[in-house]
Amino acid sequence: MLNLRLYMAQRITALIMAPLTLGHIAVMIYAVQGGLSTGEILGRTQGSIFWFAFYGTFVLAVSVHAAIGLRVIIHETFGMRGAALTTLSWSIGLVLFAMGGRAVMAVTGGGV
Amino acid sequence: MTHDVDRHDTDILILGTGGAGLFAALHAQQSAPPGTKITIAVKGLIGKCGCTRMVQGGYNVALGGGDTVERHFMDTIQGGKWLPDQDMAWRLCEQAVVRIRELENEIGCFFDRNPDGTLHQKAFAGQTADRTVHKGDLTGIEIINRLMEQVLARPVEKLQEHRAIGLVPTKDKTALAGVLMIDMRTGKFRFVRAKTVLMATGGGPTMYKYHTPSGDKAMDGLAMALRAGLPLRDMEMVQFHPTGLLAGDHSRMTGTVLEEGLRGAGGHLLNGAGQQFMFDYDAKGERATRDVVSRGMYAEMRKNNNPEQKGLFISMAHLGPDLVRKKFKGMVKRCEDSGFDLAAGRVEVVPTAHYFMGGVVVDTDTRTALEGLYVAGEDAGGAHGSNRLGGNGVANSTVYGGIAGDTMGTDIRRMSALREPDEGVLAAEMERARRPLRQTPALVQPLRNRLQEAMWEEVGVMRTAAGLKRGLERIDEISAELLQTGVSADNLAFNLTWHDWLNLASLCEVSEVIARAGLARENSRGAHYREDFPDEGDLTDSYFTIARMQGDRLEVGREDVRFTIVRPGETILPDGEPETLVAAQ
Amino acid sequence: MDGQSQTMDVSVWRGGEDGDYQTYQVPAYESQTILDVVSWIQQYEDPTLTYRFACRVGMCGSCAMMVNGEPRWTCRTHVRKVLTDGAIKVGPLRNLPVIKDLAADMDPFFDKWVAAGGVHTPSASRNEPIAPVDPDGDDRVTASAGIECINCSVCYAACDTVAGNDDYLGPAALQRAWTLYNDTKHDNRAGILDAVSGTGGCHNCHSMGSCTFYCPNELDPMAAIAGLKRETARSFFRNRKG
Amino acid sequence: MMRPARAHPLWLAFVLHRVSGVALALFLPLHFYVLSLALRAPERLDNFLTFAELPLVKFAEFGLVFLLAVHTAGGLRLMAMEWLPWSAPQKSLAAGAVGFAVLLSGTFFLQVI
Ligand SMILES: Cc1cc2nc3c(=O)[nH]c(=O)nc-3n(C[C@H](O)[C@H](O)[C@H](O)COP(=O)(O)OP(=O)(O)OC[C@H]3O[C@@H](n4cnc5c(N)ncnc54)[C@H](O)[C@@H]3O)c2cc1C
Ligand code: HEM
Ligand code: SF4
Ligand code: F3S
Ligand code: FES
Repeated sequence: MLNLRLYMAQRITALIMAPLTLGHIAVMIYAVQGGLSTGEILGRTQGSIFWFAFYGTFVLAVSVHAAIGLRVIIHETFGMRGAALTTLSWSIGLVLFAMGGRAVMAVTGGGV
Repeated sequence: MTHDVDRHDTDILILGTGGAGLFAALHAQQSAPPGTKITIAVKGLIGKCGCTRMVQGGYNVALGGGDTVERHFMDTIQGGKWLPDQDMAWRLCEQAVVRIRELENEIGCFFDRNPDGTLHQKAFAGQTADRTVHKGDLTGIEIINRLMEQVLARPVEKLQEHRAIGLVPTKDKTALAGVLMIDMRTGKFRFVRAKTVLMATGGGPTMYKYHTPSGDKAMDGLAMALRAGLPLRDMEMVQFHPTGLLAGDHSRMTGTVLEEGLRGAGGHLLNGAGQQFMFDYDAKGERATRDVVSRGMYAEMRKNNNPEQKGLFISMAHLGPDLVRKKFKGMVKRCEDSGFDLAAGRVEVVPTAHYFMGGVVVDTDTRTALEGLYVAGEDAGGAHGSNRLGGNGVANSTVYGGIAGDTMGTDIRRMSALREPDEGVLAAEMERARRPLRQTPALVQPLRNRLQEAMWEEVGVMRTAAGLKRGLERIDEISAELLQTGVSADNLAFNLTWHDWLNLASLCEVSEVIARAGLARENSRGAHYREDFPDEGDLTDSYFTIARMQGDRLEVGREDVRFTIVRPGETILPDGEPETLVAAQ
Repeated sequence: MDGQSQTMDVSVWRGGEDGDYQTYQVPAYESQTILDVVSWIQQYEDPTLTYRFACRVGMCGSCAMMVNGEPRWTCRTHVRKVLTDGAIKVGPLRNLPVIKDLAADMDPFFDKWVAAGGVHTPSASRNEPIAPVDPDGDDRVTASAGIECINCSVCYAACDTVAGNDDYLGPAALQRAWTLYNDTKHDNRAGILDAVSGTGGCHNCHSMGSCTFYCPNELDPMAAIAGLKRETARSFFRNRKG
Repeated sequence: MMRPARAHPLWLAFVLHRVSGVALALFLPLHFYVLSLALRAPERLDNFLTFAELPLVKFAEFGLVFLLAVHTAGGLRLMAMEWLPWSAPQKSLAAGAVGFAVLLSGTFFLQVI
């Protein structure tokens, strides 16, 4: 259930996410090692355009990437196809994007 | 009684998907008027069954570098011991040049190259030039896979796992009306009418204990032609390949070919005592031609009185196991898969029935005596005479298959209507196939084993009048028993045992012809060797045998070879041409 | 080992899609393949058993079956290699419709072969000379890597993507497409990239490598498919640019 | 019908990639949800973070980082194989990817406890 365009979308988003996830893991290791509290973390991220772009890009990419990935799995395991499959894939992507978007706003938004 | 039979019409019907059948389908498509319906029916899956796919060594074609069509032709005539139909042999050599270009340029085959990019060619025993084009030692797979794709991709009607069982003529018997088949998957009869029919079911002498051809081969085509009253020529000519694998009676691997190159590269044939023996029989030793080595081996096997050991051994180890492993990778792996060590050990071998030179009498356009019936490939007789050169088999099937396609495409323009079959013959053919279904079921395989023993012992590599007669009696007995042997009719869908029965029926019919033709030839030529007539006879008085049914009786006669291009003792090569262009090994 | 006196338990699939296994006692011999075992059952024990073979030496690719759950060419599979506790289980090839017993319908496999563009399109005719080809040239070497495929469908049966995705063209067909793509004689190389870029195309492959793992001829369809992905991706960017 | 026994390294790598992908896709919304709590109810987030100190939860987090790392590394391996013009020995690369993931998540794990 993957044609060239879906494939490219999945691979490109994967490439985008690769440095982002590695960066995120590095930050987490640093944070845990440094014993940063939640407040401290949020203090550094909130209001930062950099972190907004960082996590925003990630959320955008992961919504596309995971939606396509799950689409394939759903097709291969349950045999779903056609409009139903497309609708479901879009829904997954949109839900992820909405939830992710809220999270990004929470973490990097203007602060409380 | 009218049986349950599905009736089906087409314009051009092709039986078989070897080199001949597939090429015919492509050429018919190119030459027939638009809208012509082409149907290809085959006993197995398209392209997967048949012997062309099993071609190892390669394809003979004169492509310059000193080699010429004339030289190829002379080798073919001399190899066939002056028995070939010269016009057929000429057309074979000449058209092979076109066909190889077609295979490479239009069909897309990969053939091995020299470092300079030209086609690599090598020489089989019996050739005076490096002439054999090949793809490693899997040439047939390459040719058939590419042809198969072309046919699969075209609007040709495909009747797979449809076995032809009878040629049904018109009521006045002057022309062919159609072909009766069994749709093997359902077990139902299907009668296909066609304006032209190509029979390209390949020979395949599997009535011998040891044989190389694929499992679908049972001489059905020649048996059908015989029943239809067509004349068959050179029917005593069965080629044995010296090195068939011997893996036991219960194994289908037994009889399969270990490639010719093993002997060419310096492999030794050893007897039970571990000694080389071929030099006792021929100055070229293991490198002599197939017929000579096969006879040497057969003689040596007869000397052996160890009941435990039936065959002889091929040994390569003295060349260095690593080298053997590298040079003959495919063969070494194949032997290994079957439990033998070709590189470092010995592998038991035995001469194995390989190719059938005899076949239906045709003209150089593949037409037969029966209007509407064409025959090409191994089913057609004439091109090879008493012996086929290695590499001429696949050249023959592809060349004449293409010609048959062109001829049918042209001939069909003057055939306006389908012909009505003789319903009596149709019913009789169905009855014949149904016969075992009314008998008490019993095992078929033991009978086949018995036929194979009889043919190997009495009608095999070396023959005598007494042996051939014994052989005929044994064949007779087996045929009679077969008629009493039943097959359960509970489920005819894909019923292999029913088809085993039908296979054996074809094999019995053709075996009798081989033995009778063998009796009729009272000299030794090429593949046919009479211990009681060991001389080749006067070449200028060469004759070939012709067998046909006259009513219920099989008649075998002789006909003089017509030297239409070259006479024995002469050559068409220009003066001063060297005898051979192949560097001595 | 004194073969004759020993037997093995062979369970064989009988019937169509909804068939079942039936067990036979088959005598063991020294040199014996799975095809020999199946043949023995049909020839001496149960004449109604259906299976398919032709060449019996690994050239025709019509004898593939599931042996103990793995796809194999049965004519070249020695019993010794697969016998476990004196038993063997033989079933029809996976991922294809069952016609009867051990014979599968290979049509879908070949339909996809053609659909993947697996047919040579000539760039020259029989009236032209045979063009030289450098046997060591990159294109030829790449194309040659997959040329010896015998279309046995073993890889097709091994692939879980095929199992889950009806449209997926499968490893053998895609490998053939890759061969043609690298064949400089082929006239429609761009057409191949189109043919393998649809819903069932090469992009569905998850590189699980079962095709390469099981191919009896030691071919590497996985690498061939990766090649197609690379070339299609490259053409994707090229087309974007203009 | 029968399922083939095909536990060879590359197939296991595929399963790992798929399982990690699904697990991530299931976990991520949860993760997002927790984070968005930061906006509306920071105290609940803190509660959550305390909860996150529990060993079991830590172990789960280790698992998640492992999944992310293994999936990323595996994905990069796949793309390298698909797009780079060499075909390195795939098995070693697959093993390498897993090894890398274990290393990374191991580091993380050691940091957390
Ligand atoms: C192991 C081996 C190696 C060989 N190596 C070489 C070589 O190196 N060089 C060379 O030149 N020649 C070689 N030959 C010979 C060569 O393969 C054949 O001469 C040639 O290919 C025959 O082609 P064909 O089309 O006539 O028959 P085949 O290729 O045998 O095709 C016959 C077709 O007819 C079908 N058929 C049979 N009976 C029926 C029926 N009743 N109804 C419907 N269909 C039927 C078969 O299933 C098959 O599809 C070799 C042969 C063998 C067996
Ligand atoms: C961060 C870097 C990532 C990379 C490099 C990456 C890479 C890939 C690649 C190449 C595939 C295709 C696998 C295939 O076709 O078999 C894939 C599949 C998938 N990915 Fe990711 N991915 C990443 C992150 C994620 C994340 C964060 C998620 C979760 C939300 C995710 C979920 C999935 C899913 C569900 C699949 C489908 C798996 C399958 O088809 O078997 N990926 N990933
Ligand atoms: S790639 Fe290998 S397994 Fe697949 S069809 Fe070809 S030969 Fe068979
Ligand atoms: S097994 Fe299937 S998923 Fe791809 S690598 Fe081979 S085709
Ligand atoms: S019978 Fe031909 S490959 Fe096994």
